Amino acid sequence: MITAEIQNSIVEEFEVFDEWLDKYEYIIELGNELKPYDEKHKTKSNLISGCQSRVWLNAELIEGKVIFTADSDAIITKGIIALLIKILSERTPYEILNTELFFLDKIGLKENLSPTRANGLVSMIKQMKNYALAFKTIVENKK
Amino acid sequence: MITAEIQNSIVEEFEVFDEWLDKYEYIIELGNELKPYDEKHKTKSNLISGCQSRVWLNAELIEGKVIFTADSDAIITKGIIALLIKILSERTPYEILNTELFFLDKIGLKENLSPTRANGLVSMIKQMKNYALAFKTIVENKK
Amino acid sequence: MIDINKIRNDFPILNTKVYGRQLVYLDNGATSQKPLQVISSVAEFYSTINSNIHRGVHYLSSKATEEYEKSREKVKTFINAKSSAEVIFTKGTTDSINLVAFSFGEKFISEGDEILVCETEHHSNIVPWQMLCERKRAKLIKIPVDNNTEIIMEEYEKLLSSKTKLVAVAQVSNAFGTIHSTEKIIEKAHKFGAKVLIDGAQSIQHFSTDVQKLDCDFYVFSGHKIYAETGIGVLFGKGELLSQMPPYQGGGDMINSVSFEKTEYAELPLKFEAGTSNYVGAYSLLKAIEYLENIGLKEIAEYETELKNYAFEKLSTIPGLEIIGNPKNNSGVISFTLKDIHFYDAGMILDKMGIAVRTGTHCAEPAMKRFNILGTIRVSFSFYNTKEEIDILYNGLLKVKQMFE
Amino acid sequence: MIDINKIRNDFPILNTKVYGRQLVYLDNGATSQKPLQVISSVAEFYSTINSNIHRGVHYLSSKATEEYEKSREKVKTFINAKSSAEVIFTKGTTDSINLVAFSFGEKFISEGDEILVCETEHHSNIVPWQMLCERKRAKLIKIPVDNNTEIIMEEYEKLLSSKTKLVAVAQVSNAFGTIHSTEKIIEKAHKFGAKVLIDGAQSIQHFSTDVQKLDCDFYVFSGHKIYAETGIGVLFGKGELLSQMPPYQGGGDMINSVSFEKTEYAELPLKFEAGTSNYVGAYSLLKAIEYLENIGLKEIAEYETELKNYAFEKLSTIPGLEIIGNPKNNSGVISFTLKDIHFYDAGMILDKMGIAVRTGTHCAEPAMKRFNILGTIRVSFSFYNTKEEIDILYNGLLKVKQMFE
Ligand SMILES: Cc1ncc(COP(=O)(O)O)c(C=O)c1O
Ligand SMILES: Cc1ncc(COP(=O)(O)O)c(C=O)c1O
Repeated sequence: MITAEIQNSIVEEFEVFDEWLDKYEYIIELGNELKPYDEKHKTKSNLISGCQSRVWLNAELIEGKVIFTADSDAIITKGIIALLIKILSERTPYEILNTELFFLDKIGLKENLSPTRANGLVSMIKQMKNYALAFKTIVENKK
Repeated sequence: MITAEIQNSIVEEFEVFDEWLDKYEYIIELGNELKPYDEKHKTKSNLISGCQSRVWLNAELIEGKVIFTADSDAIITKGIIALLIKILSERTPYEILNTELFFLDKIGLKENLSPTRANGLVSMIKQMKNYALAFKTIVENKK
Repeated sequence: MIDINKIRNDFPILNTKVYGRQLVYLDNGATSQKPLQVISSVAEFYSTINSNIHRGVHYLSSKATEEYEKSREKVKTFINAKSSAEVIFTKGTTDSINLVAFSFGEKFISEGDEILVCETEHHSNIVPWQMLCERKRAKLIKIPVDNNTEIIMEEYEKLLSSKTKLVAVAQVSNAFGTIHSTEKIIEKAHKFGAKVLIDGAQSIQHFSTDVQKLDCDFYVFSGHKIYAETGIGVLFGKGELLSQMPPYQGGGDMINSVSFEKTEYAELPLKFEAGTSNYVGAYSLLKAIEYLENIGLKEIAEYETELKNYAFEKLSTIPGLEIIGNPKNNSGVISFTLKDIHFYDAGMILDKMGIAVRTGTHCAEPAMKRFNILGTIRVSFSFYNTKEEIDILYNGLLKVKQMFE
Repeated sequence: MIDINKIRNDFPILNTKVYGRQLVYLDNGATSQKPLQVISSVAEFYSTINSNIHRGVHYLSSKATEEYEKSREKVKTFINAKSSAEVIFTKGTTDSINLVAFSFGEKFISEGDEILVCETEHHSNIVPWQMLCERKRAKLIKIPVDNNTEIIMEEYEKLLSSKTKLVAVAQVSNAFGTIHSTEKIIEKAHKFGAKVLIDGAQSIQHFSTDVQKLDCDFYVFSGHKIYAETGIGVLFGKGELLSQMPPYQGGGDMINSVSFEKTEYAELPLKFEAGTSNYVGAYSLLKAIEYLENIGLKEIAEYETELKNYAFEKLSTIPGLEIIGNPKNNSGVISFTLKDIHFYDAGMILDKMGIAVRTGTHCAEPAMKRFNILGTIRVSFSFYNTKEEIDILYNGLLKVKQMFE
């Protein structure tokens, strides 16, 4: 499935909620279900500090695909991380770099990506793209 | 005549003018008629610098009375100086210190004494009172 | 007695709906909302007498200057300064502190000198001193607080010495609302010849201020936290001290005469007001203080204390909610954590219920570190808040707990 | 084409009567009047989304921050900076220059270095450099102007050397309206590795600005002169330069992390924005620029030039009136003396006729000294002025002459 399709399916999932709190209830659920993050990857270099919540992001290149794992101390942040990983993990660097993230806007949660909210997510996405760029170079040099 | 009476007579004089420009026309006249200021008193220590116009003020104590002479490079300032001298010159230090200047307010020219207008007149009046105070001490010590 | 309905009508923003819910604004420590009396006075000023001050011979300029100086006079009375020349208009608290750090620092701080700062201060009352100490090779020392967030007097006294040149303390801590014993702190500092700067950013709006009674050497606050516009603040300094200090910024209006050979600086207060002052901001401060005086500082303090006590009681009943600081010695602010719930999560959910609180470190990271936390949830009050709003907050917090447990 | 009636309706203050006469406001160089679009936007902001920026997780804070950053983005486009991180919000021109003088000075100026400043600059572009030179034992050198008030290029070139670290020049002189050849000045300075600060306080509102084309290292201006509120200003600096410079003020928002042991400063632009920024002022600047763009910068420049030319022609016919500077190379300002009439006298009488002009030294005493005068009468234009107003000024000046002759 291409990344746009996953995003569309997320948007559909969120369409059932009229109430803000219900949306967040669901995000919290996603946050609680996020695949555990390997404690050994909770390094300082993997830390992305927002003023409000902290985010750890790890990336590995396995068979041409980037595997992202991530964690946060705030559950709402974790919930959104879960969505981002669903969309961007296990993809080629090329796919990642070409993905435009529109789903948060469509489900009315754009504010979570506002640079002014300082939850670390904007930096996290930037960082994901940076990883993709770095891995792309590696992949291309191998050819 | 006490200083309040002179002020009242000035106020009366100004009552004939309805027009601002006429008032100023008269002040300009007074400025042009101001008794010439002795050039040798144009010293730095007699200079009161406003941002806008410069004022020189000289004071002498003659037979218990303070004689003020003054000058300015701006004629409107000179006109108001003429009025101030009419009221405050040739008076005892005691009289000067006890004079409350109300005439400018009454003839609607209070703005000329606003500290914000920076024509030097506020400082000039302060300086006149300072002279009176200093001379008062001299007079009293003589007794 | 406060007429709360009348007051709430004065603040148009209080009727705002966010996410379809009635706004409950409990972030007054960050900035206050503005009454119509301030908002429309400013619009009126721009529509009738706006003109640059101190500069022209013309009518508008003179009018605008008058209002500016009236504001200075009003601030002087409001804080009971000796003279209006002791009231300097700045951009805000941060600007005021930086002014002192530079100017007092240039004149009075040299290598080896010591500056004492309470460890729970706002960054604006730490970083300028750090920068000064770095420039002058002086030493910045923190005054410790106890588990109640109160300054430990014995420790403070031990830190004082003839090396101490300045002590900087908030009258009320923005992180926890703690009311520090500023009078005692000042008295003790003066015994060693040290000067004291009081950061009034979180006190000026809550109870009346008397800088002569306090005997502080500097007192600073921000207009935007006391119902005036953003971009205006005040530095009070004792006249004999300010006159010895060199200017901070250079430019128009702070000089007597300028030449490439020699520039002479103006007298106080102008010496410290370089460039076009925010005279409209100052005017808004005049209007804001007039507004407060109309309601009555005493009435405001009483009502706000009642609100705060109510909130303390109510919030204390929530299991897992831990308030940091001593409710009895507290003003305007309640800062707390929720067991096992991240402040960011709590803030996000409260926001969705229309409740605006502040979460995080409150620009006081060392304060958080002192209590081994990453941040708190902070609610901060104004006299336009109500007990009903505190009930909404209370229910909101219960909802938060339910969602995360 | 400018629709002058529509425009004048946008500025409520233009209908003011002073001393019973219609106000003729020709003191735009000191400060500009504000259109309703700015005045009511600010009132609206305070009534609907006011909240401290960068700090909360709540809705209002997020909205307010968005507008603040939108303003930064708008300024970036308006002056064509490379990145919005190069746009720092300050209190005004004077604040911006002092920021550079301190911060650039700390990093790049040492004993024996030289700073060149045009001799007709505003005090705000002289005194901060004087203070810096005093602190660092550097040398402040004046760049002379010719009898037309224009910088003498050959003399300027002679002053440049490897010792020159900074050149500070106004794009348009506030005292005489002279348009300096900033592109040439910058090019020549760069050959010696010197940086150039352009004071845009009197140009930003009159013609369009392109900092990349100019290739200046710093560009500064005040919001209040470009139809925005007082208390907001801009410092543009080239990113690579600003990032090397240490912070100016310390406090909230300009840090990444604070501890008593070690404080880490934030990235650009926040590094230079300590404390609560005047975010409402910034918003008013956004609205002001939008307003100007709606009218059209080109249209404004054309209309103002037409006005200025008309005024030059008209005033030149008055006997004894001497204009200082070259009408062909001039923007927004006409500065003149009247033979045997003191500028203060003239200003007072014009004022009584409702005409607001500025008289005196215009915060540029060295400029006055250069021309052996104590001051001038300065009229300065905006696109809301009209030829009829210039006629009123003309008649006013004739009346002045009649009264003093
Ligand atoms: C050329 C110039 N530079 C600097 C300034 C100072 O600007 P501000 O007073 O807004 O800081 C002015 C305005 O007075 C000016 O005209
Ligand atoms: C105690 C205290 N000091 C200083 C500040 C800084 O004030 P400002 O951001 O208005 O400069 C604040 C407010 O944030 C504060 O609460």
